[in-house]
Amino acid sequence: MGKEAELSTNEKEFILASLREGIRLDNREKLDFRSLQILLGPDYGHSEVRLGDTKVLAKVSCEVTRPHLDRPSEGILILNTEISPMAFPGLDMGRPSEEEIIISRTLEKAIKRNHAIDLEGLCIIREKKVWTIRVDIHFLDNDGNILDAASIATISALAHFRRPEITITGEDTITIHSAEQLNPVPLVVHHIPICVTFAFFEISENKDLWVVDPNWQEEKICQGDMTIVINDHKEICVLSKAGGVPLSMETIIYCSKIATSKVEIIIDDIRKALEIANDKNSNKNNNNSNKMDKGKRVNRD
Amino acid sequence: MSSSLISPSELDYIIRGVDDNLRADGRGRLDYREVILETGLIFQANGSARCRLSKGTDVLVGVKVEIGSIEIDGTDEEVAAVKAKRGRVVCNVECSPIASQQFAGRGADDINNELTQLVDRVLNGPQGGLNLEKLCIIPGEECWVVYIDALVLDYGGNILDLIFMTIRAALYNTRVPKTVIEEDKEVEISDDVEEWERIEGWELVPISITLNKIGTRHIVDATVLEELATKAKLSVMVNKNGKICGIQKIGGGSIEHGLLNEMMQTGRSIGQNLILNLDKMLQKEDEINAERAKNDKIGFFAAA
Amino acid sequence: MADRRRIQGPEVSVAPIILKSPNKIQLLDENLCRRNGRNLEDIRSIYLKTGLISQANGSAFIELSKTKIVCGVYGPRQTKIPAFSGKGNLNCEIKFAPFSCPKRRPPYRDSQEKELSQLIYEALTPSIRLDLLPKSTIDIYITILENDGTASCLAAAITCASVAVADAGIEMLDLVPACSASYINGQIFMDSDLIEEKRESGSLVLSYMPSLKEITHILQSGEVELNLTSQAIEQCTDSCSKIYSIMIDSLLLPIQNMK
Amino acid sequence: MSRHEPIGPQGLRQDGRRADQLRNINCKPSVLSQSDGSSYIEQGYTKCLAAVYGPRETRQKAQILHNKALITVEISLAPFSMSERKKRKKFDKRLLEIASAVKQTFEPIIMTNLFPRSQIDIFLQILQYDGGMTQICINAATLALIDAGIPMLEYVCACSAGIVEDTTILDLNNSEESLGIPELTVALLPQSQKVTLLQLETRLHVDKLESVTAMAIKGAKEVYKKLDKTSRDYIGDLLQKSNPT
Amino acid sequence: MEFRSVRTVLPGDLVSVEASDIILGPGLMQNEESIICTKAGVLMKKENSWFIDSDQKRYIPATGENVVGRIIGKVGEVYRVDIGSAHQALLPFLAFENATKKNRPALNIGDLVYARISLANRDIDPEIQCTNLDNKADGFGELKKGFMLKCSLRYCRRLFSLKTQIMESLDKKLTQKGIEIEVAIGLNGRIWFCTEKVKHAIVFYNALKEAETMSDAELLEILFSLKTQIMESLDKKLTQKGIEIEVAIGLNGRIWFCTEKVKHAIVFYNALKEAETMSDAELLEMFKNLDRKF
Repeated sequence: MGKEAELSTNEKEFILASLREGIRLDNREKLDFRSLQILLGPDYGHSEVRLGDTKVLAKVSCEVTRPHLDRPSEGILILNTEISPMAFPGLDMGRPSEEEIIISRTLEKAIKRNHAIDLEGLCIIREKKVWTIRVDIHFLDNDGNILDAASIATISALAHFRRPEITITGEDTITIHSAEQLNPVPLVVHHIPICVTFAFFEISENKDLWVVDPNWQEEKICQGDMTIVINDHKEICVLSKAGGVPLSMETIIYCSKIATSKVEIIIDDIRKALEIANDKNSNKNNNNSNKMDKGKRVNRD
Repeated sequence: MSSSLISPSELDYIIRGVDDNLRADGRGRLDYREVILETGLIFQANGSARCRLSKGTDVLVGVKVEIGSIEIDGTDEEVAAVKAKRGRVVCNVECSPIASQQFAGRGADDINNELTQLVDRVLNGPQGGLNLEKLCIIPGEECWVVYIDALVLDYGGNILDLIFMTIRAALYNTRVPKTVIEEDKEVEISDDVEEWERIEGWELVPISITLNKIGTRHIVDATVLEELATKAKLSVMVNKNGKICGIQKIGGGSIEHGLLNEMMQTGRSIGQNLILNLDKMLQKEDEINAERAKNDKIGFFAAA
Repeated sequence: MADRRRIQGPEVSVAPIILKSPNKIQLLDENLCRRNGRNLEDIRSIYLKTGLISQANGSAFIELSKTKIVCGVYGPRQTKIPAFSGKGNLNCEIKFAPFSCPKRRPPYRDSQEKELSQLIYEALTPSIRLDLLPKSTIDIYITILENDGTASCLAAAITCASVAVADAGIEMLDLVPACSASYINGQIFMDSDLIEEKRESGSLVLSYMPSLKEITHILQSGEVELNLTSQAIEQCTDSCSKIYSIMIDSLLLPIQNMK
Repeated sequence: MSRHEPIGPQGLRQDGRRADQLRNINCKPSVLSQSDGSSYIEQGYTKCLAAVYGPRETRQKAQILHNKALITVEISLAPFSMSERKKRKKFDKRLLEIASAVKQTFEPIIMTNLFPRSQIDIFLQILQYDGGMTQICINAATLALIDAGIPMLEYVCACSAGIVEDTTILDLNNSEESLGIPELTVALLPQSQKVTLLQLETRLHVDKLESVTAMAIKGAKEVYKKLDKTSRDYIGDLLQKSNPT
Repeated sequence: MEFRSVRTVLPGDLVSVEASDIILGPGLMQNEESIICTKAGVLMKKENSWFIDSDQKRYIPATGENVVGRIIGKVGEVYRVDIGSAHQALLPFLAFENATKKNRPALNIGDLVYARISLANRDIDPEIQCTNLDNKADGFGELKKGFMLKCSLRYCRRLFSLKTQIMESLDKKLTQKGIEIEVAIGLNGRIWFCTEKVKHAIVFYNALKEAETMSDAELLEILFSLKTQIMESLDKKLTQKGIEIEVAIGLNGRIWFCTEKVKHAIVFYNALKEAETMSDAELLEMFKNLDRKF
């Protein structure tokens, strides 16, 4: 980070003073999320999430590939996080920054390691053909807490995505049907993991100072953060408090409860957005259903 | 880097000391530091060894044998025919930043590459000693690949010599599992832990003796400070039979013709003696290991 | 990490297998004469010319039948981040052209090239008066256009680079000719080519400053008796003296032309 | 690959430990010659060396912090440390993530404000790996920092715990880790009883968080006892040698 | 005479000028006979002076402009200050009022200063000083506490030119209410302000932030945003008397209000009407005394 992006002493002290009085710059309470907007579509698997001024876009695509040798009957899920100087001014383009590693590792752990998406169902022909689902996550604007926004964008894009239907025609040949021919198939989503990030400031004996969903100024001055990933079954998928201010166990447990209730609200928002998007698509599909095209024949070894 | 500098007075002290055959730690010009050798420390590896020079350099080597395919070079029929019947050795030397702060970040890249290439050249050529043909499983298709990874854990001068000594000990310690070739050319590795063999030819693996030209004389087994005072370094690789298995000048500086011959002679005689000593230590290690196996083996660093 | 800026060749390239009956190559005929008519102790004829690269401060080109090497020297220039030391820096970079070997070489520097760069650096530093050039850097870039035996290539590269440094007018103690030899069946083959190199049991590369009688670099591999090594060293120093006169001629030529 | 039951009928784990038993810990401070502080620690078959350099001049000018010391952490994995030989890239994401966690764990503990414009480097070398990467890195770094005499507010001790069929188990080894059971790593400040690091990577119901953490904290306290004794003995020896009574 | 806007221009647009003796400001370039725009923005004109007012965010230093800077380093006898321009500005230790070799200013890295650009040249690092031309502090110097808003340069310029009109009256009004607000507008896109209570500063911060994208009615705008505070104090007094009043001020020239008793509403209505022609000070005075009227 360049020196330009740093905050002055005045700003740091002001923000701390206001937090001590329980006020945040954007008039939020300490447990408030910023306004969340999830825009899905018009294409399958296209999701744009706005959390206040933080904007993240996720786009899902798929193709038929060979499976990994060690997992011949599983599809492949690739999460690709694109960090660009667009949202991170002063980014060192050489090696991956610490920030980028944390974001991509947390998403990998939340979604891949915890099997949020069913991969076995993506196998077409064992050892030969599987679906590779690729999620490209672009960070458009960073006003803090880009990780939570990214997790919402990724999982909602995956839940919205539909892959083309296929039929196996021979030993090694398959036909991929276009959307007009056969309705595309949604992915099987086992659970919906959502990140909730807390930022901790000074922690003293009598008063803990911390907030949910920090904006970039709060992120800059916080003394430590903690990300809890919880899914719709109230399971903690990832908990990551990598150093920073030491906390008492009670605080951590309390935070996990807060996170659970936040996740419920966010998942409701995602479900609503999915409903709206699906309604639109079903209208579109009705119009198209009369057209019948010949499916594309794919012939690969 | 401030650590790579030596003051003129230190330099003068060392040069005069070498002239008088008396070095800072009390050794003569051609005295080696005490070598402490341990084997069989890493259970994930097929063979391992650790060598230390008292209060100085510390090298850990792990050897892993894995089944790989034989690489065929199609340009020269005659050469390809020989290579098709051989296993492979892959060497890698890494200087850990633990050993010295100059190895932090990318600081070790150059020295890692230099040492890796040197070790690889010596062990992969005909002078390497190992019987590579014995490592072949199915000619032209599959063979054992011997991965030798050396890790420099502490830096007190004279790393190269110690790396070779440790590699030799680790190869001695290496157990290659027995294989059975089934009808469909599937290679089956024996499950029985007791069914193993040593790599043939380990005793002919050369070691290196590095001679440092300081002033007009030369010394062996230099410390960090002495290395900084060195004008030119000559490493002579010697095997048990007293054959020269490689010579390489390292670093800047030049060597007079007459001195070169003298240095080669010294290198050879010191090397042969050292190998004899090392072989004795290896035999002793076997006994110690057998003893240790009865008890629960505890950490090598903690015990040291 | 692959280099994205250029169009990549295939990741693995395999030389075509030439369908030819594996006839055994005879390295020596009954008169102890080698395939190309040389005797055991003969080196190949050398073509050496300076000043081919107009933009470089000094340059040289060397050709030993199939082996062809160009070298450019730039500097002395100011060192960008000078570490404290009273001496100048020497920066050597050697690169095999992608088409120089039987197998295609990747366009980025591999570990062998890095090591050769290091060896050339070690061979040349004793000859250059770096103590006169504090806070400065000399860059030596060597490109091997055609490789006919790696050991002889290394020797030729050292010779070529030394002439190029002299051509750049940088102060030196002496020129550094270098020569290689192969040990095949207990015999010493001077200046061996690729086919001989593939059959060798060991090799020696020696660089030598003839006026000072000092060896600037030595690299031997293979299992060899000590006295055979000593003999090879003698032969190499002799050959180096021959190469030395060729180097001097190549440097004198442009000066004589000036007159 | 056959999957054995993680806990046998007698309530013993595959390696013969009880559910709440740590692996054997052996450790020793001051094992290397070149560094300002170093340590060696092994927990079961996981072995780690740590070296600390500093506080010293910051190497890159752009990184200088004007009011405190910069801490860097680098973890390397020996090529033969895992059952499969793999040459890891220097910038492996997993290692970088752990390095970042170790760094942030020590940032509030080390009194960095005493050394403005300087740098403290922590290097960790895993010689052999059998589970528990984060915890061993933290424990090794603590010992090495103490050996280097760097002022710290407190010790940090780390331990992991997992849950298998409703039984919480302590200090998982590699074969237990590969079962995919929830594993939680805690770094504890034993004096103030606060947690600086808490990491969980696999699904665990919210209600169970407390019990698993409690187990990990219990383990961390035992680790503390061991580390504390080792360094007290070591320092005691040193002092006795220099002040013979 | 004020600058007035002529039209919106884009880079490459030609400007036709009749007069021969003209002054070209930022964004305009002479190319032989014609004048070319090099920035997108609004072409502004005053007599023979022309420039383009653009919505730039990166500051380009110009001599005499006031800036808010952040200290990022000390080198020798100068501070290095980040003023948002391409290069760091230099602030000599002696460029403060009453500063001598022995009496140095005590600024730390991260502190904010309000300063004037004393030297701006594209080939030299800009220099700033914390005194006016008469070597007096005149409001320049270290900015203690407070908070800073980063906004576009144009917005800063607008606020700066309206400073005398709004800010001062604002200042007065709030002072009467017991709220003191200090404001420093830097032309480099930074506005610093400080109030005693954090809460008030946040109200001001958000009001300023919102007003950035609005039209020239910012005066009303800022008044509007401060409504909360005004209403708050009104509320307090009236509530004590058991009178509740709800007011909604529309920017379209309409004010809605509601009280429990009609009588009170009428009093309020008349008071407001009377106050329309009053000065700001009187207005506030009136509000203050409103309770008495009830």
